[in-house]
Amino acid sequence: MVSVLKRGLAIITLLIIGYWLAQGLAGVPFGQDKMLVGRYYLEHVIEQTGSINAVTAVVVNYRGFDTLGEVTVLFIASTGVGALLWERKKRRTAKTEGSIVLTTGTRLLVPFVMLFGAYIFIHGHLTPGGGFPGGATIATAFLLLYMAFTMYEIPHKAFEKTEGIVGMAYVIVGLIGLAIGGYFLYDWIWQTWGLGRDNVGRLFSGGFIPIIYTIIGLKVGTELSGIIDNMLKEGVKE
Amino acid sequence: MNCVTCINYIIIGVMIISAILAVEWRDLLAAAVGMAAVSLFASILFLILQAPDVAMTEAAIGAALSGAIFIFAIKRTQRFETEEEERPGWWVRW
Amino acid sequence: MNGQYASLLIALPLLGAFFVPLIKGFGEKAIKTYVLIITAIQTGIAAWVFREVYSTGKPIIVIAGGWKPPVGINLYLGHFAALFVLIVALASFLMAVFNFKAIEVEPIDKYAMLFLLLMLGATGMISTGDIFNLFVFMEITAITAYALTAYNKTGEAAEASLKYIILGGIGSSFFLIGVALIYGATGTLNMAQIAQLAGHIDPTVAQVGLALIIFGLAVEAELFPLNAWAPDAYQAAPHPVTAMFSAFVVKAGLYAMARVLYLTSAVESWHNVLRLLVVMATMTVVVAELSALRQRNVKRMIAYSSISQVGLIALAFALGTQAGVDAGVFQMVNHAIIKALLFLGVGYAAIQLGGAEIENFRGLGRRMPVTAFGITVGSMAAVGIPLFNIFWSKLRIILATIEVGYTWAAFLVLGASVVEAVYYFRLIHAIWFEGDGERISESVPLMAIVIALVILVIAIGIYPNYVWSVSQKAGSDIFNVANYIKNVPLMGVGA
Amino acid sequence: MIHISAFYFGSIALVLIGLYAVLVKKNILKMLIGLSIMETGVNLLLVSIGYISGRSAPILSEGITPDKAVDPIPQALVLTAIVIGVATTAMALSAVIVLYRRYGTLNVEEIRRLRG
Repeated sequence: MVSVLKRGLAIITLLIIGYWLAQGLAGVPFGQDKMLVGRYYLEHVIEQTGSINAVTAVVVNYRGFDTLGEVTVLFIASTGVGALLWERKKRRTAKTEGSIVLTTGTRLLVPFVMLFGAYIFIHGHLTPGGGFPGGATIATAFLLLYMAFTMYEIPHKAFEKTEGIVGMAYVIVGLIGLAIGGYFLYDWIWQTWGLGRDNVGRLFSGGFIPIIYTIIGLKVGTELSGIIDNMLKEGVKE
Repeated sequence: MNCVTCINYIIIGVMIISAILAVEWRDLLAAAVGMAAVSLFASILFLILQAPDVAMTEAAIGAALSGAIFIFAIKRTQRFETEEEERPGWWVRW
Repeated sequence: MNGQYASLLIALPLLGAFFVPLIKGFGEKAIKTYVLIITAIQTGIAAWVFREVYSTGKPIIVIAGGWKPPVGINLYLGHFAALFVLIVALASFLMAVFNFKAIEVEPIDKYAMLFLLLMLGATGMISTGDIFNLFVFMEITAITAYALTAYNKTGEAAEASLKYIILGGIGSSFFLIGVALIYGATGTLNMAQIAQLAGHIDPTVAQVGLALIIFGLAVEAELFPLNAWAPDAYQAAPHPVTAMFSAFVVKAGLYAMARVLYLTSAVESWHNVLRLLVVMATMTVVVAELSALRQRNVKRMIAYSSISQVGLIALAFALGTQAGVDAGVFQMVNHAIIKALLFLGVGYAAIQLGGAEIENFRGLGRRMPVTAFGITVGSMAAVGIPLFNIFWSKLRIILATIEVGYTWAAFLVLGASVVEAVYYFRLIHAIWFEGDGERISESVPLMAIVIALVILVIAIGIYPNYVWSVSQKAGSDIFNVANYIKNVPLMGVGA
Repeated sequence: MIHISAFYFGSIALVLIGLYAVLVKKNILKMLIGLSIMETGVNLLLVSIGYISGRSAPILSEGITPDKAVDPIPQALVLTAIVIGVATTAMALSAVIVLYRRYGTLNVEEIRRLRG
């Protein structure tokens, strides 16, 4: 009885909050053109960054600082998961091997899934996608391996080092921009060197976007697989 | 009302229903799947709202991977909610 | 040197953190020393920025990617940011020294990364000039804080961390809805441009959006309905991390709140939002002081005291006057020093005595005289006794409240001081007049830090003018929005 | 009565359902599921704010000129927000695993009781 009352109270509170939010949202009409900075991006994106996917250009180039932060967040998550689930010795505890369909399918699919992931992040400036879904796809390949084979483990030492090196590579690309162009995260490949100017719409264009997305893809892939690895293994007593 | 808006309404409706189910199911495994379903429907809506990048990311990260780590966590803890009287607000108490 | 090099403030901790996996094999000492070196370099850069900003009187605008503000993201290192970036770096450096004694739980390499990234998050939150970038840095701070809270891996730590995660998740969702509303109404995310366009925003949208942003930031700033995580987290986190939470993580949240609030002061419904903040701040002070009275754990007690003082700062910011903001900044500086000192002392004593319950502290005056002296000075200063630094900032806050006509708020500050006096003197009594024990040898570098902080406390207490003038400059940096807009080189997109 | 679009309605509904789970449920994993649903709702809200009727995705190929594309900024923001959301979730779940190892339950009331 009391529980029903409390539930009711919670629902009423939530409805009040919802009404209040709706009141605010009513002042921001749906489907209308509210762009200000957005229009600038759309108008100048090809000439300024060489990417035809405006979202990618905004993510990597115009608002690259956010993306650096975002990569850091994922790095923190993987570090934090590693710190909390740390054991001196860890082992996988799965007992049943995957079915024959799963194991054979995994053997066949893993290379292609990884290839597809790499394709997604390398073509981030041309097609939808980019480093984050690409990296996630690569992590999915490792997830498949984990589910199919009870004994499989990623090479964590190498993965951890890759995480660090790739992260540093991102910052160093930014610092090269600082040295060459005078601004942190400056797109020196496109703006200073002008590489790929006559190539817009094809793979070799877009300034440093493919480089950064490759970095992000590798980083996201290794970090998410690290998280999966930490989640799946349990500590053993010596 | 043409058919395209129809589809919007249907997807939004199904999404809300699966959200409610995800919250109400006592089997946490089912709830995690429900949560992944919400993400999946949301990613279809992103596609309808002309955001293919977001749709891909949401499907790959929001639905697949976060669902997967939820399931791993459930595997390492317990699968069912214990039935007891519900008292709100553990996290506001000092 | 070119002002753009101030971006090293962000780049260095990042590089430092990403480098840790490569030196993982060299053992615990090496990693701790490495963290110490990185924080020392960071302090150097921050000191350079501070000198640059205060000698030229002009803010340093770091433009990321070479895109002029509304298009790209800029960092705004004005008087306030320069001061607090220095405090963040300095506090991290001191706590990096403390790490040698305080951190024994494995894995140290992960701790080192999280430690550096917590510093990065707070630095970014303080210096950013873009509202979504603020969200990203807030999340960096928050997620490192979650991880560090649970780092000891005890049940309490995990519970505190989960409490923090739940509240932080609600807060960040609210913050993001607020950002979405403001973006929908203005079409931009740059703070200076939002300030420029603030007068044209629909008042309802602005009110809802601002209130949501304030709610979201209130989790980091430990204001009333959303601060239940704070005492648990303070108690359960490793000691250096507790000191960092209190010294600058809260401050970053408060600053972000004040900045967003004052930038939108042209909004019609602004005073409603201010009133909301006044209510939240008052509740924070009252609830925290009353809870502090019945604590037996010293670390938790100081945590409540920290929350209540944060409430005072928020109250000062919510007055909406120049005097209030200045007083708030002054209190922030003093509070950072005091809480670094107190948590350092209490943490060190807790390590040596095997617990932070008040019973453990009996006879501390005979067993660890220097630490006990530091804790005593910190407590007396926190109460607001003349000759110590908090006295001046509390006085300024009282003057500011009276100026606005909130006489009850002045009494609130006084009442809070009385309650603080009660529990702090209980602690001092336990330290000096109860119990007995063997002398324990104290670590020399830590005691040097304690003495240095004590000298700082007393120096500001006797001669507050320099810090007060710095705080006034920092305060006008927040309050004077027209100046802020003028300083950011906005290119003419739209508007 | 306020008239808002179906997309706004859907996203607000998700936020509220998630908030309900966080407020009322006692199982900590359920709370985290609620949090995750809330984040999805917020992301949906951001994207729908950037949508402009009748325009296509901001990929400027094959005759899509700038005035035929929707706003790219909210989409970029949502990309960031999704990744941050999964990071928080992973962090929280590992804390849950630690908690379960210490107390053997996920019920927050019981954990409070065990702590005393």
